[in-house]
Amino acid sequence: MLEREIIQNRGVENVVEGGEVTGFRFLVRMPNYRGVFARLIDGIEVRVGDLTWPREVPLWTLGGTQYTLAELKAAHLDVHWDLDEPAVITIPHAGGLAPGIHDIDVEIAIHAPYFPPPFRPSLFPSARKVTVIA
Amino acid sequence: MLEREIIQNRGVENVVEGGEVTGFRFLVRMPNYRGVFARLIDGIEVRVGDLTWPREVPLWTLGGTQYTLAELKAAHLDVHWDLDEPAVITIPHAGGLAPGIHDIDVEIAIHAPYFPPPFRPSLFPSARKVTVIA
Amino acid sequence: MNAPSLKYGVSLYSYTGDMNTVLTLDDAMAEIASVGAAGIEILGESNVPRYPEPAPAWIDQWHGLLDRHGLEPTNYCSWVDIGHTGGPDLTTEEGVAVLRRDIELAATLGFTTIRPKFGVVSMELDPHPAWEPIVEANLDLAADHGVVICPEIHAPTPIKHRVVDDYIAFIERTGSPNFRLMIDTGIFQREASTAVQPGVSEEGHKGGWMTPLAVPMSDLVDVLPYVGFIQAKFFDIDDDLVDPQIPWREIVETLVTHGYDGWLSSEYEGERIPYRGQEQVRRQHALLRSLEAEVRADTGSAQGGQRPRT
Amino acid sequence: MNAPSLKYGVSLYSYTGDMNTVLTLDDAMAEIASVGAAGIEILGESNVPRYPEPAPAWIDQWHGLLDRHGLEPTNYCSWVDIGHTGGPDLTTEEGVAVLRRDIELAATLGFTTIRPKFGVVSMELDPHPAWEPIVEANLDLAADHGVVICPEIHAPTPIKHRVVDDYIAFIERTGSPNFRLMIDTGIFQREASTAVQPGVSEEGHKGGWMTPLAVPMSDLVDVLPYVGFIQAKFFDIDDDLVDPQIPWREIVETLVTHGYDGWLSSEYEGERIPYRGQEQVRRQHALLRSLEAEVRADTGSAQGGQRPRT
Ligand SMILES: [Mn+2]
Ligand SMILES: [Mn+2]
Repeated sequence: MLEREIIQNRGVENVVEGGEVTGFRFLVRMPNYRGVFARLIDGIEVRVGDLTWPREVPLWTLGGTQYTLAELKAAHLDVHWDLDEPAVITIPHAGGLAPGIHDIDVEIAIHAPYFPPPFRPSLFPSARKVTVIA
Repeated sequence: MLEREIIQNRGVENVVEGGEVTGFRFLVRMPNYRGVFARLIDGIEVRVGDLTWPREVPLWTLGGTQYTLAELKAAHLDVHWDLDEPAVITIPHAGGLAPGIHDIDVEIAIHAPYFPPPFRPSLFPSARKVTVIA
Repeated sequence: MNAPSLKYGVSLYSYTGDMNTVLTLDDAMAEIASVGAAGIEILGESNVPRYPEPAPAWIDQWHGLLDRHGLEPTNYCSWVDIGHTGGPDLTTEEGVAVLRRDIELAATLGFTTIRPKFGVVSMELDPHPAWEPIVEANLDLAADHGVVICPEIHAPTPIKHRVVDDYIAFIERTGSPNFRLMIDTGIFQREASTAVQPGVSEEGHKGGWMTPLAVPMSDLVDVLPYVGFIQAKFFDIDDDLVDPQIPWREIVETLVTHGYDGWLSSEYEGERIPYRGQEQVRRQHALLRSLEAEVRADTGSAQGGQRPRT
Repeated sequence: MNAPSLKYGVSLYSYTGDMNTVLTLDDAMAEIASVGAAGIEILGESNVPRYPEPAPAWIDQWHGLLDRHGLEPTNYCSWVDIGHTGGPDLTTEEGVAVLRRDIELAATLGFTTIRPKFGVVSMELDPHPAWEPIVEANLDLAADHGVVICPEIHAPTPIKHRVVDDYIAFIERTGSPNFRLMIDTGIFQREASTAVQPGVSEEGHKGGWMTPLAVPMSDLVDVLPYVGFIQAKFFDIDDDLVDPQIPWREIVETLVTHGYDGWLSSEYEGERIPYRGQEQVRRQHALLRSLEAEVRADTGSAQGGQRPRT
């Protein structure tokens, strides 16, 4: 089962590539009542303490493949974010996050074309304390 | 999955036997952190509105078999109440409960011989509004 | 002999937030069966794992669970996200393909109606004009699969509106029995709901759930012959089994009196507090059954033309 | 080459309330693996479906899940409910049979220690005197199965107490390596916990969690050669990664310095709020790893005798 919170407790960790910590990642479940094709995902804004990453920066992993936001939109009808599959959000950030407790704030943006244009995209904010283990 | 509440939403209903409504039943999950053999179950007190049934009255269904409290205690090591199996509590009550919303209050008593004798049995109270459908 | 009865179902939309967190599909079906409902409605993109291409094992599991819980698939909700303003849009051909794929998947899973939700081009929810060619291109396929395509009449669009007029004109022009209206009972809302919907702005709430549309029952009577499915939308049924928003007595009376024989499928849309959807659906079913019994007693319609529940 | 490390595990007791409601066994193992722990501890009567005779398919599933999540079974908690005052009690022979069955089940599931909790006969938690013949009758069986029987030293019983003296005398008399002590780190508690335990009366709370026992580390050092398992009991680690109740720095320092090579198995016992156990175990592991690194850096014990984590 997934956690009720959008930001999941499990899966918060630093990313190590070639012996270097190049960033961190965490899991978010779909915040909306419906799954969507990648074309409707408008990004995720992430804040940890004083640091902020705008919607265009975080990388998305869905179905085991990692995408930039631009790649996600281009994936059109080929990639689908399901309700039972959390997206892995990866933030490029040299050194990653220090071991310990951090406040993560996110805002996920998703288009719902059945809402009148002024109401798009839908914004789903979520915040949680998470723990990085050394 | 079971509901977090001890008294489950699902399974509240009147009991019909031979065309007569002879009582009602509902489900409770094990309120303690450990499962126990039937010999340690000390009964469940049930209150619905103004009506009360003392520990000796409710019938227990575990593993598909219905027991009185005395039968349960006599079952000794032959019947076990698991954490993943709610007990069906049946209250003999001619006419059952009227369709609609009712307040159910219970207190489940379970012996923990590893507590000093003055602290036995452990008492687990729980209350919930439940709905009977016609 | 069964007494005549409305056909009751439950949409998994009611359990939004609970699905995948505290409810498996198996649990959800057990819950639906436990309120005495016979039908299950789903959202394809939400409830089908690996949509749009579920594993064959999952399809087998779906049918096995239906059998085990004694449930019948009712409506399958789909989306045709044309009119997208945040990136490349769908072409009409792509829209046709999307709806085709959903009709085929819905039929594979045993559903008898499908609700495509189209992108809109106005504040009054006028659907993208491509809705008509997209539906028309799929009418024969729908007929082959025994599936009825039902666009949803949803607040703030009332029944007396060009959107509905256009759908009815389409039914009359094509003569197809595979296109009908879906009524969302939110259009009958009489009081504001304070329930907050994730992802919807304050303005969105003001224009939607906080502004009761209060469509009169006579409008429902007028279009009832064209209605293929009803979503029993509601927000909150209180501790006295009273629904302050939706006039269930009038709705049930209208449906019984006029011999509606389609599904009435619970769609809880109140606060998304864990387990609340399950409690509220149970309350709604207690309320609807008692109202139906009263109405049938009052109107002597127990011998009406309704099919018995199977 | 792996750095030396304490062997970390997690008890499913930490997820009490979450198990079967928001966590399947599969989920729980994923959670444990995700904190970098290598071991899983269970409660037989709580976590084995259809205890004491799980279905063969479940046993297969158990081993499959261990493999998938890369986890090793550590300790199996059992109970010998002798001294029951609310109905017919167990005979010593029945007590022997209960423990025998649990040792066999623990071994089938791959566990290497078992903690039998005996009924008590005093406010100081003196175990029922039949503990000794019941254990003794099972020592050979335990040896055959490679299982070590570990009674738990749990508050309000300190280490300097006749209960522990009796256990140590038993070890020395029998010379068996299959009987050792289990330390529950609640005995080192320095501040009261306000966490409420379901089923425990107000008086029970006053006599238990609200009265820190504060056993000194030197007492642990004295019995460490007899210790077969440690349950890392805790209640609340705050937002600054500080545990106000349990002196983890001293505990880790003592274990590292004296070369403890058994398991340290998380046992969260704070408020049973959904998901909190999972968050708290993650905090505890972040805290323990950083303390261990600090202690090893301070004491230069990185070349100590600890086995690398496997
Ligand atoms: Mn609807
Ligand atoms: Mn313990």
